[in-house]
Amino acid sequence: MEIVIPPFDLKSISPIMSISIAAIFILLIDVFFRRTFKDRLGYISFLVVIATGFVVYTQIGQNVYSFSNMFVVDNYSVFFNLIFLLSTALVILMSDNYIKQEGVNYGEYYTLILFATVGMMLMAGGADLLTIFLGIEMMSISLYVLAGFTRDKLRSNEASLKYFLLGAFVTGFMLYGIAMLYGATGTTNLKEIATFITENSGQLNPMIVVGASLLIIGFGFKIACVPFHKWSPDVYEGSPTPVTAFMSTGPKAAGFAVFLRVFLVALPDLEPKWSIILWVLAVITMTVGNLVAISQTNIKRMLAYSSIAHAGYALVAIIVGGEFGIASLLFYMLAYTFMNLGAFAIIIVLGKKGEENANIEDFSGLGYKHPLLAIAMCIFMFSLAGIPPLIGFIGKFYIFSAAIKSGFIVLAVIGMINSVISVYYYLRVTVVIYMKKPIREFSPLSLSPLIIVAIIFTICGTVYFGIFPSKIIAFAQQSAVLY
Amino acid sequence: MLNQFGITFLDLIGFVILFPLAGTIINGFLGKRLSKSIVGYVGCAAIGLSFIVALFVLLDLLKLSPEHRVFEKEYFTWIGSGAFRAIAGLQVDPLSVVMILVVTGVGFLIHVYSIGYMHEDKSFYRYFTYLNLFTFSMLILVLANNFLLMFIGWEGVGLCSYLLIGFWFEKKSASAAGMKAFIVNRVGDFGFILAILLIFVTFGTIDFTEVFHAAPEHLQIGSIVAATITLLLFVGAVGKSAQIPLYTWLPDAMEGPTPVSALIHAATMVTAGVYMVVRCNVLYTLSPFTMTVVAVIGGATALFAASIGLVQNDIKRVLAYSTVSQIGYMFLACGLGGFITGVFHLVTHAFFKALLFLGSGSVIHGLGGEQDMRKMGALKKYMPITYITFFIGTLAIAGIPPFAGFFSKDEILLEAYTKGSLFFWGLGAIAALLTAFYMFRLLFMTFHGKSKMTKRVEEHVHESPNSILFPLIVLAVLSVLGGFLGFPTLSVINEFLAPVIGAGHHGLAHGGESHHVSSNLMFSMMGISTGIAIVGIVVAYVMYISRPELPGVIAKRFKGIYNIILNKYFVDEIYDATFVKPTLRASNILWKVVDVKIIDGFVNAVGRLTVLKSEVLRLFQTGLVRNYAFSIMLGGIIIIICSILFL
Amino acid sequence: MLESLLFIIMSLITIACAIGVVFQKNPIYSAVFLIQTMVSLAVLYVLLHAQFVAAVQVMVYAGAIMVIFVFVIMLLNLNKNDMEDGKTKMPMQKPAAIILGLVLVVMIGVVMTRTIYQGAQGEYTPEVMDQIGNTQLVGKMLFTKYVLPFEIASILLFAAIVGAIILAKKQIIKEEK
Amino acid sequence: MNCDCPILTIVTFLPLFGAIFLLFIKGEEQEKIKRIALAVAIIDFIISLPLFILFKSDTSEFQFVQSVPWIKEFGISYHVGIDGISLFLFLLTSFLSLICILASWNIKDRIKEYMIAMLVLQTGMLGVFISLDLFLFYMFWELMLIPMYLIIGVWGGPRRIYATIKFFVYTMAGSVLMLVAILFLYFMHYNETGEYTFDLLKIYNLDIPLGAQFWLFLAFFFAFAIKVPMFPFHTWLPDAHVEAPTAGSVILAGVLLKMGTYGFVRFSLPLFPYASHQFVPLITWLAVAGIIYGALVAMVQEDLKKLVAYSSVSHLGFVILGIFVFNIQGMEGGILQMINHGLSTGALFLIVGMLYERRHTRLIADYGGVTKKMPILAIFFMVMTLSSIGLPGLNGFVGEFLVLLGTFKSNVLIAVIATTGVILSACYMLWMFQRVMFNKITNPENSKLKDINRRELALLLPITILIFWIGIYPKPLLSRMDASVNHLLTQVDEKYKTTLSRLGKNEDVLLASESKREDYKTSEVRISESSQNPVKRLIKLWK
Amino acid sequence: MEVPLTWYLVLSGILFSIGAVGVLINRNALVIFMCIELMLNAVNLAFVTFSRQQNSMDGQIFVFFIMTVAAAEAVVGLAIIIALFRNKATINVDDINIMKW
Repeated sequence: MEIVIPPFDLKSISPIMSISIAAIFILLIDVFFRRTFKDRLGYISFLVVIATGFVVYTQIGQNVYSFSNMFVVDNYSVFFNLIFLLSTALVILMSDNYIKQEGVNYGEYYTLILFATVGMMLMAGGADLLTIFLGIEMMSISLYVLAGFTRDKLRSNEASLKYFLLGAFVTGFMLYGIAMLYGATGTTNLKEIATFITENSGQLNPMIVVGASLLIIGFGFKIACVPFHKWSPDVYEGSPTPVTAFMSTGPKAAGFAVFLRVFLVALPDLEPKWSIILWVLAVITMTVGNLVAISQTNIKRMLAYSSIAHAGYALVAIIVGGEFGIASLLFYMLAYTFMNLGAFAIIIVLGKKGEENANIEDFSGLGYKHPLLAIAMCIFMFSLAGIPPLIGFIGKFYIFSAAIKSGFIVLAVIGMINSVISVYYYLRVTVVIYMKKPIREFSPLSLSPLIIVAIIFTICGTVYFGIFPSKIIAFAQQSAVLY
Repeated sequence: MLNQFGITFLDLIGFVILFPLAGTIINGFLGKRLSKSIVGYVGCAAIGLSFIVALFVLLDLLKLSPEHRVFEKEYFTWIGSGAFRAIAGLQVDPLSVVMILVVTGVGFLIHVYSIGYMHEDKSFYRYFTYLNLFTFSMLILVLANNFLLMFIGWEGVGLCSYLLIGFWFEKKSASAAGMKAFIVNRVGDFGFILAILLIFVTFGTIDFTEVFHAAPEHLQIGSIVAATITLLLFVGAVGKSAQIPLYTWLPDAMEGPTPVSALIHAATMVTAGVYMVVRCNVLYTLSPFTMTVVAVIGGATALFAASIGLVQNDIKRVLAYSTVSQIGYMFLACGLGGFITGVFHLVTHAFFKALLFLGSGSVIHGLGGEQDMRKMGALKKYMPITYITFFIGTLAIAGIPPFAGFFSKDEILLEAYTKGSLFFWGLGAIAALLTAFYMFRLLFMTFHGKSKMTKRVEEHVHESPNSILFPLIVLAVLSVLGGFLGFPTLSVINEFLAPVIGAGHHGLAHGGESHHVSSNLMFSMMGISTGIAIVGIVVAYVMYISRPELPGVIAKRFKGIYNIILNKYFVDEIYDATFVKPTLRASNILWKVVDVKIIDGFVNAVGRLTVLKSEVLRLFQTGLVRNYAFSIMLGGIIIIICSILFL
Repeated sequence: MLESLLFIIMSLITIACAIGVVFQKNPIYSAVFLIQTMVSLAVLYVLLHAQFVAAVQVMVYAGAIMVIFVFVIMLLNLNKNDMEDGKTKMPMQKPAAIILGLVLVVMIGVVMTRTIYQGAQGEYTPEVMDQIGNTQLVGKMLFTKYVLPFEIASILLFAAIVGAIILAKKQIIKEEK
Repeated sequence: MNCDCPILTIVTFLPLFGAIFLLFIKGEEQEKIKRIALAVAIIDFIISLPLFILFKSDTSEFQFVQSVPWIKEFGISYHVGIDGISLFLFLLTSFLSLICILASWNIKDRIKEYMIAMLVLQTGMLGVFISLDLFLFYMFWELMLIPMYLIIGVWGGPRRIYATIKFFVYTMAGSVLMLVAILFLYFMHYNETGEYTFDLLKIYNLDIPLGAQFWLFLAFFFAFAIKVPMFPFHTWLPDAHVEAPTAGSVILAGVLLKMGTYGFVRFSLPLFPYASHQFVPLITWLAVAGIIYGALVAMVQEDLKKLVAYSSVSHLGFVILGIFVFNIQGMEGGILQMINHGLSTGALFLIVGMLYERRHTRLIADYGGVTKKMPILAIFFMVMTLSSIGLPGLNGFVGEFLVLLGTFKSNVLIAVIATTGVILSACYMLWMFQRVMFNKITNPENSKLKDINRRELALLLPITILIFWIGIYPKPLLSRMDASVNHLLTQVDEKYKTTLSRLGKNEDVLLASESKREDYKTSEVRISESSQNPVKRLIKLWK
Repeated sequence: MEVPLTWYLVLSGILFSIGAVGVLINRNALVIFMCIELMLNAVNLAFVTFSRQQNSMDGQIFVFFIMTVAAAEAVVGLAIIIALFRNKATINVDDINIMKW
C-alpha cells in the first residue's frame, strides 16, 4: 500500500491557520505572561483578526478547491469570512469591558471566540459535509462554553445547558441526514452529491429527500428558524451579552453560509422540494419571530426574537437562490452584523456588573441622560426595522427585490407586512428611550475606548453603507458565485 | 364722451369699488389708533366718493345710445385653468348703475347715520371697517361681469352680514344669529355654485355677456338645462334674499346694530337675489317653469312673512318680516316677467325700508336700546322728526299714493294681474293689505297711544342727534319722490333698464312693458290697491287706536292660530328638529360609533390582535428544554413527511 | 447463518439496552445500559468488517466517554429520588414523544428499506480490506484525503478541553484583589 | 433647467447639514440653537424662492434637474427635478418649515433634539417632492417618518406614545406594499428593456399589463390613501394631530398629508392610467364620503385640534376628488387645494397652538369670548376660518371651486354631493369659531389671556398674505401648473386610450384634457385685446 | 452475508428513535445526554453500514470523526452540567427554566 500524500494548499487555509494559531498563542500568553498582558489580550486578538482580515482579502478571486476537495476558497467564502471576522473583531472590542467587569477576564475567552471563528470559516469554506460538520461542531462547542462563560450565574449556566443539549440533539439529526445522503450517494462531497443526483435523477430517492430534510433541521437550528428556534431566546437572554451579540451575528451568518452552499451546491436538483419547505419555514419564521418579539420585556430576548425574524427574511434569499439571491443574502448578513452588533454594544455599555440592563424599560429616559448613546440605539433600531436610509433597509430591499425578481411576490408581501409588525417593537425601544421618564439612575458609564470604537464603527457602517451601499453591493454581487 | 383727462368715467368704474376698499383698509389697520371722528369721516368719505363716481358713471353711460349702454372693464385673469377662466372685470350697464347708485347712495346715508348711532361703541372702527367692506363686496356683486366674480361679492356681503350681525359678539344670540345667517346663506350658495358649474359646462364660459348672448341659441325655451340653471340660481337668491324656505335667518339678523339692518338686511344685500334674477333674466325667460316657481315663492313669501309680521312685538322684527315680504313682492314681479318692476320696487324699497329701519333705530337709540313695541307708545311728542319721517316711510310701504311704495307695488300688482293670474294678484293684494295693517300697527304702537315706557326709559327719551336725523330726512324725501322714477306714463326707470332685459336684442324679452296695458285697467288697479292699503290702515287704526282692547280679544279667540303665528309658524323649531338636530345626532353617531368604535376600533383591534397573538405564541416558549426538543423533532418529522408525501 | 443469529441476538440486546437507557430511573443504570449498547454495537461493527471502528467504539466510547459519564454521576452524587420529586410539568410529553418516536421509526425504516444504493461501488470490498487491514486503511485515509478534517479535529478537541476547563474550574478567581 | 447651480439639492440638504451642525452644539445653549435652526430655515427658504422666479411655465419638462448615479448596481440614481406640480409643494414645504421652527420658539424641553428633528424632517419632506427616482422617493418617504415620529412622541401630549406609534405603524403598513410595487415595476422595466432602473421618467414609458396595473395601483393606493388620509384610513390623523406639538401638527397637516395626494398625481395616475380609471368610482365615492364624513364628524368634536384634524379629512377629500376626475380644472384645483390646505389648516393649528400655550386646554368648551382679549388673533383666526370654508377671495375658494368644476364635468352627482361639503364646512368652522371666540367670557381663566406677540404675528402674517394672494391672484400659480398638469393628463389619456383600443373597447371616453393650453393662451390674448378696445369688441359681440 | 444490510439500517433507525424519544422523555440532563450519545451511535451504525454497502472507507472515517466530536461534546457537556450543578444543585431539566416566554 503506497501512500501518496496530496499537496497541502496551506495558502487556502491560511486565515484559518492564523486564527487558530493566534488562539493557541493567546492561551499561552495568558498562561505565561498573564501579569503583563492580562489587559491586552483583547487588543492582541483584535489585531490578529484584523490582520487575518487582510489575509482573507487577498484571497478574493482565488477560487480553489483544496485538501482533496474538502475545502474551497471562493469569493462567497471570502465574503462570509469577512463578515465573521468583522463580527469577531467587533465582539472582541465589545467584550473587553464586559469580561473585566464580570470578573471573567481569561485568555480562554478570546481563544474560544477565535476558535468559534475558525469553525465558522470552516463552515463557509467547507466543500464536504465532513468539513462542514466539523466546522459546525467547532463553532458550537466554543459557543456552548462561551454561553456559560460567566459560570457563577445561573442564567448563564442554564443558557449553556439548553444550548448544549439541544445543539447536540440536533447534531444527531443532522448527522443522520448526512449519513443518509452518504448512503444514497456514496459520497459526502457537495459537488459529487450534486453530480450523483443529477446523473441518477430518473428515480426519486427518498433517502436523499429525507437526508435533505434532516439537514434542514440541523441548519435550521443553527440559524434559529421556526420551529427549531426555541433555544435562541433563552440562550440569548442567559449568555453574557457580548457572546449573545456574537451568536446573533457571526454564527448565524455561518449557518446561512452553510445552508445556502449545501442546498445550492449539493442539492440543486431537489430545489422544487426544499424551496417550498423553506418558503413555509421562512413565512412562519418571520411571523412568529416578529409576533413574539412584540410582547417581550427583556431587550436581549426581544433581539433574539428579532433575530429569528431576520432569519426568516434571510431564508427568503436562499429560496430565491441564483446570483441575485446569494448576493442579497451576503449583503443582508453584513447589514445585520453591523446593526445588531451595534445594538448589543449599546446594551453592553449600559450594563452594570451583575445586572445587565436587560429590560427594555430600563432604557427609560436614556435620551435625557446619554443622548449620543440614545441616538445610536435609535439608529440601530430603525435600521433593524428597515427604515431608510440605513443599511437594514437596503438589506431588506435587496432581499425582497430578489424575491420579486424571481416571482416570489406573495413571499415578498408577507415579508413586508412582517417588517411592519417588527416596526412596532423596535419603535418601542425608541419610545422608551425618548418618551418615558427615567425609572432609575444610570450608573456612570465606564466606557472603554474599545467599545467606543465598536459603536462608532457600527454606526458608521449602518449609516454610511445605508446611504452609499454601492461598493458593498458590487462586492456582494461579485461574490455571489459558488465556485 | 371723453372729458379733459382723456378718459371716461366708465374707465374709472374701478374707483367705485376702490374707495370703500381703501376705507376698509384704512379703518381696519389704523382705525384703532384713529379718533372716532376720523374713522367716521373716512368711512363716510369712502362711500361718498364712490357715490360721486357712480353718479358720473351714470352720466357717462347716459351719453351712450341705449343699446350701447354696456361697458366692460377687464383687469386681470382671476382664475384660469384650461378652458375655464374667470376674469376680474367690472361691467357697467343700466342695471348695475342703478344698483351702485342705490348701494352707495343709501349706503352713504347709513354711514352718516351710523356715526351718530354707533358713537358710544368701543369697536367703532371695527364697525366702519365692516361697513366699508360690506359696501365694497356689494359693489363687486353688482358690478361683476361674470358669475364667479359676482359670487365673490355674494359671499363677501354674506361674510359682512355675518360679521355685522355678530358685531356685539359677546351677546350669544347675536353671534348665533350671525352664524345662522351665514350658514343659511351657504345653503343658498350651494345652489349658486352648482349653477355656475352648470353654466360653465353648458356654455363654456361664465362671462355674463357671453352667456346671455349664447343662451338663446344654445337652449330651447323650457329646456331642462335652462330650468336647472335658473332653479339653482334661484336657490342662491332664495338664500340671500330670505325667501321661503330660507328666510329664517333674516329676522334673527336683527341682532345686529340697526343701521346694519337698514343697509344690509333691508336696502341692499337682501335684494341681491332680486338683482341676480334680473341680471339673469335672459336665462329665466328661457325657463317658464322656473319663472312660475319664482313667482309662487315670491308671492307665498310675501303673504307668509306679512302674516307673521302681524303679531310680532319687536319693532325690528316686524320690519324684518316686512322686508322678507317686500322682497317676496319683487320676486313675484320677476317671476311674472316684470323684471324691471322688480328692480323698481327694489329701489323704492331700499329708500323706504332704510328709512323705516333707521327710524326704528332712532327710536331704539332714543329709548336706550328698547326694542319691544309693547313698551313704547306716544313717542310722537318726544321724537317729532323721527315720527314724521317714519310716518312717511310707513305710508310708502303701505302703498299710499304718491309715496314711492305705491307706484312700485301697484305696478307689481298690475303685473300680477296682467301677466299672471288672479291668483297671484290675490296673493299680492292680501299681502298688501296685511302690510298696510302691520305697518300702521307698528306706527300706532310706537308713536301713538299711551306711553308704556318704564319710568327710567321715559326720562331718557330724546330726539336723536343730527347725524341720525339727516339721513332720515333725506330718505324720507326719497321715499316720497322715488316713486316717480317709475311713474306709469313717464317711467324713467323702465326706459333706462330696458336694454338690460332680454339682453337687448332678441325677441324674447318682455320686461317692462306696462305701457301696453290699457290705462283704464291701470288706473282701476291703482284705485283698488290704494283701497286695499286704506282698509289695512283703517283696521289698524281701529284695533290699536280706537279700541286698543281688541287685539287681545282677537288673540284670545283665535288662540291657536295666534300662537302659531306669534311663534312664526314654528318654522325655526321645525328646521331645528328636521335638519339641525338629526345632523348633530348623526354626526355624533358617526363620530362616537362609526369613527371611534368601528373604524378606529378595527384598526386598534388589528393591533390588539397582533399583541394577543404574540402573547399566546410566547407561551409556547416554556423554558423547558424537553419541550424545545419536542418541537424540533415534531417540526423535523412534519418536514420529512411533507417532503416525502406531498412534494 | 451464524452471522444472522449473531446479528439478531446482538441487535435485540442493543435495542433492549437502549430502551433500558431511556427508561431507567437511576442514571447510573442508564450509563451501564449505554455501555452495554455500545459494546453490542461494536460486535455489529465487526460483523460489518469495520474492525477499527469496533475497537475504537469499545475503547473510546464505552471506555473513555462512558467512564466520564459515570464519573460525573458519581461526582454529582445523584440518586434516584432527585428526579422523582415533583410532578412532571409536561404530562403529555411522554406519550406524545413515544408516538413521535414510533413515527420516526416507521419513517426511517421505510426509507431505509426502500432505498437501495445504486452508485458506483468503492474499491474497498471486505476482501480488500481484510487484505490490507482495516486499520491501515483508516490511517492512510486520515493522512491523505482526510488530513484537513483530522487536523481540525485536533483543534476541536483542544477547544473542547479549554472549554471544559474553564467551565469546570472550581470557582471564578477574583482577579488579583 | 439651465440653471447650473443644483438649487434643489442645496435646498433639500441644507437643513440636514444644519441638523448635523446642531449636533455639535451644547444642548444648554437654547437660544443659540433656536437661532441657528431659524437661520438655516430662513436661508433655505430664501434659496428656494428663485425656483419660483426661474421656473419656466411654458414647458412640462422637469426643471432644475440633477441626475447622478447613486447605487449603480441597482440602477438607482439621485435624480431630482421639479415641475409645475411639485414646485409649489416644494416651496410650501420650505415655507412651512420655516414657520414651524419659528412656531416652536417656546419649546423648552430638549430644544436641540427638537430642532434637529425638525430640520431632518424638512429634508425628508423636500426630498419627497423632488425625487424622480422611485427608490429615492421611497427613501425620503420613509425617512421623514422618523423625525415626525419623534416630534409627536417626544414633544407631544399625554397620549403621544399611542398616537405616534399608530401614526408610524399605520403609515409604514401602507408604504411597504408600495415598496413591493416599486420593485415590481423595476423588474418589469428590466424585463421589457433590459435596463435596471428606478428612474421614474423611464418607468413612465412602461406599458404595464392590465392585471398587474390593478394590483400595483392598489399597492400604491394604500400607501397614499393612508397618508392622505382618505376616508376609512383616517383614524390615525386625529390622534396624531391631537397629541402632536403645534409645529408637528402644522407640518403634519401642511405637508405630510400632501405627500399622499402628491403621490397620486405623480405616480398612480401616470403609471397606471387604466387602473386609475377603473378605480375612479371607488375613489371618488370614498373622497366624497370623506368630505361629508369628515365635516360631520368635525362638527361634533369637542377638541379644537380634533376638529381641525377632521376638517382635514374633509378638505383632502376635495383634493382627491380633483385628482381623480381627470381633467385640468380638477387637477389644478386639487393641487392648489393642497397648497391652500397647507396654509390655512397649518395656520389654524398654529392658532390653536397659541391658544393652547396660553390656556393649556384644547377643549372648545373651555373657551368663549376670546375675541375680547385677543382681537388680533381673532382677525387671523377669522381669516383662516374663512379660508378653510372656502370664502371667495381667499385661497380656499379657488381650489375648491376648480375641483368642483372639474368634478362637475365628469360626474354631476358627485359634484352635487361634494358641494354640500361647502355648507357643512361653514357649519362646523363657524360654530367652532363662535364657541371659542365669541360670546361672553364665562371662564375666568380666559380673562387673563394676552394677545399675540410679535413672533406669533410674524407666523401668521405671511400665511395671511399668501392666503389673500392666492385667493385674489392665483394666476402665477395656476399658470405654472398648467403645462405640467396638461402634459400629465395628456399622457394619462393617451395611455388610457391605447389600452382601451387594445381591449377593443371603443366607447367614447370623456376626454380629460382638451388641449387647454392653447385655449388659455388665446384667452390671454383676448384679454389684452379687449382691454384695449372694449367697446369695439362688445359691438362685435352684439352683432 | 446472509444478513441484509437493510436490517442494520433499520436497527440504526430504531436506535436513533429510541435515543430521540429518550431525549424527549427524560428529565435528568445526564440521561438526556446519554440518549444523545445513543443517537450518535445509531448514526455511526448507519455510516458503517453504508460504508460496507458501498465498499468505501469514507463512512468509517466519518464515524471516526463523529466519535471525536462526541468525545469533545461529552467533555464540554459534562463540564456544563457540573457548572450548573454547582449553582443550582439539580440537573433536572424541568427545573431549569428561569428563562422562558
